[in-house]
This record gives sequence, structure tokens and C-alpha cells, in this order.
Amino acid sequence: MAYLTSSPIDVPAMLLDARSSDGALCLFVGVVRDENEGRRTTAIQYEAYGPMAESEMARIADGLAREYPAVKIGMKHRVGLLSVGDASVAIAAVSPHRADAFAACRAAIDRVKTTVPIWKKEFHPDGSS
Amino acid sequence: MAYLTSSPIDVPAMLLDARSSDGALCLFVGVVRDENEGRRTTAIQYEAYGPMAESEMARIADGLAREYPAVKIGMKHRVGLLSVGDASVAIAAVSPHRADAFAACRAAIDRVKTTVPIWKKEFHPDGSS
Amino acid sequence: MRVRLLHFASFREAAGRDEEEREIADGTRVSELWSALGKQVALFRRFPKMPPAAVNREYAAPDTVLRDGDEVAFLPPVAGG
Amino acid sequence: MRVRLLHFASFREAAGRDEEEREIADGTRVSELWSALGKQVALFRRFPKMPPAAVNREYAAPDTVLRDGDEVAFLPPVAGG
Repeated sequence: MAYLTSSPIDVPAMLLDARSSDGALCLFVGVVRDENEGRRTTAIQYEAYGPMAESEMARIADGLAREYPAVKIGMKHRVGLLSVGDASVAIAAVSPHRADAFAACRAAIDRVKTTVPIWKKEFHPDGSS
Repeated sequence: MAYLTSSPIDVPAMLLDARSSDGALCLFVGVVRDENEGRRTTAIQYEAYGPMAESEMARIADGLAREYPAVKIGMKHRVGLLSVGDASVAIAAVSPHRADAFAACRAAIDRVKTTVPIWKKEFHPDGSS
Repeated sequence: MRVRLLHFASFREAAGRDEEEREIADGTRVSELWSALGKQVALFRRFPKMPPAAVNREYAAPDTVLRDGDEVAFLPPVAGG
Repeated sequence: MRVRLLHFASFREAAGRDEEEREIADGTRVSELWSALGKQVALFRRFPKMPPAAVNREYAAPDTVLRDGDEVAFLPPVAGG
């Protein structure tokens, strides 16, 4: 599976992954916002160490599959230049019950933000970054 | 706002509610599953005490707005006869940061399931319910 | 005085109707209306304690005194979502 | 022996390039390569400790011994999502 994409993330498509035994879907979407630490943001450039980011996301998916065997996880992270309102990352977790759908989704985004080699460069209204 | 609907929930539409200051969206979707407590399910009839369910959901939304002032919440609950795979409830929480988007979304579905006067009747493959 | 009583889900099936008007004495409390219903409907007697009740579409405590024209419902265990 | 060194984000800007080949002595450890880089690039000296490193696209401990042909990267603080 390719976890990284330079195209817009098709978030609604990530809703379609439920099995007939799934009663709960938890979706997290990270969105570029217009402000960070008090400074206005106009855009963010996401840069990845591509092959390592792919394998780290696969490792996170494998770990979650062991910890939450009932949960099926889908993950996408976008790279390139994104505008305010664009989805930078989306994680969908489906499960028969909601407790582990929430827990696995939350664990996934926390780990993605901690260990996947992706970096952000913010651009400000005055053109600085 | 009408929280109850007898039409299919337009889940992707619930993704569109983010403000430019929101960096996180957490969406929960409850889906009719094919099994419950060991019995196969073919469909579920959802019945509501309509006016009270509306006001209970509004009360839940008001409470969450006080507890999570940065979060904006959208909620829909479907009533009527649903098939396996149909979304019965959807809750979207957008926020500048993910911690309270997750927390508010989880609190919302927990409260909806506890206090909103909606009842399920399950139908089984042998026609019983 | 009269109240309007609504029945939902398993309580509707047990009562055999979805609503009814009931004549009650002035000062009747929610819990007393529940006891009165138990004399008519076997299912209601089997509840070890009164289920949650709503008066005029809001949850109401068992000792709530009913008023003429109130809309009352006893709620089977809720199971939305 | 030679390793391929990749630079990302602020480290790329500090190093002025996104990759380079480097000749290193047999038995060189990851932490020793980081120290050698610090002699060239001021930004790298300012780190109180070695940042996370990857060897052949996996996180690697500072005492990992490098081998000929390894792909090595020191990773600026990660901030995906």
C-alpha cells in the first residue's frame, strides 16, 4: 500500500472500507490551519523521506494490527505544497465496536506525528517561512 | 438544527464543516453490522421519541460546547429501517487541535447512546425480531 | 385532570398502543402513574424499578408532580447509535 | 568505505545539499559520523545531542556500526500530520 500521496487525499473514499461486521468507524483528518503558535499561515510545504516514511507507516499499521486485532486501519499522508483547509493526513479505523476504533485511530495519528519522517515548512502572509 | 433524519446520512457532507482555524477533524460513524450478541442481523428498525430526541441531542450539543469551547460539533441520527452497512449515526467534531476533537467526538457518541430516546429493533435471517 | 401518555418500542408493544389519554388525580406523581400502569400491563410490573421517565419531553424525577395536559412517557432502555 | 548521506528539511538547508557520498573509516559508528558532520556544518554543532538517525531507512541507535554502501540520514524533529 502507498501511504504517501502528492495528490489531494480522497477522504470520502476512506469511509468505504468497512466490513459487514463493523459497527463503528472513526476517521481522523488533519487539516492545514490558518495559524500556528500565534503566526498566520498561508500554506505548508510537507517534505518526506519517502521510502522510510512508507516503511514507518507500514510498521505503525502492523503494530496497530497486533494491538487491535479487530480493527482495520487505513492511512494516507499528503506531501507537497498544501493550502489552508487541505487535508494533510487521514486515518480511518473500522471495528465491530467503537472503543477500539477510537483508540486505534488516536494511537495511529499520535504515532504518525512522532515517528514518520515528514517535515513541515510553514509560509506566512509576508512571504517568509 | 434537525438532528434526526429518515433519509440516508450524508456523511461526506459532515466533513465540510471545518473553519480555517481547525487543524483536526474527528468523525465517528455508527454502522449497522451483521451480527449482535452472536445472532445474525439483517436489518435494524430505529424508532425515536422524535421531539424529545431532538431536544436531548441539542442539550448534548450545548453541554459539549461548554465543555469543549474550541470544538464545533455536528450530529445526525437516522431513524427508520436500516440495512447492514447503513450509517445510523454520525458525529463530526472539528477543532484547532486533535486532543479535544477526539474527546468531544467520543463524549458525544457516548452520551447519544445513553440519553437520547431512540430504540433499535433487530431483524434476523429467520424473519424474527 | 388528564395527561397524555406515550409508549415506545417494547413498551408500545406491551401496551398495545402508542398513546393514550389518562385521567389522574390532582397531585399524582410520575412514580404513582408508573405503579398504576403496572396494574394494567404485565410487562411494566416486571421492572424492578421505574424506568427513566419524561414529562413534556424532558427527563423527570420519579417524585415530579404531574399537571393537567402533561405529555408523559416511560422510556425503555435507550439503545441508539 | 563509502556511505550515502541524505539531508532533509532544516538539515538540508544547513548542509546546502540534499545528499552526498562520504568516505568513512571501517568501523565508524553513526554517532561518529554525526560528530564529523558537526565539524563542517555549524547548525549540527548546536544540537545538544545527536538527533534520531536512520540507516537504510530504519531508525538506528547511535552505536550502530556503518557498512559500505549504507544510506544514512539524520532526522530533524519530525512534524507530520
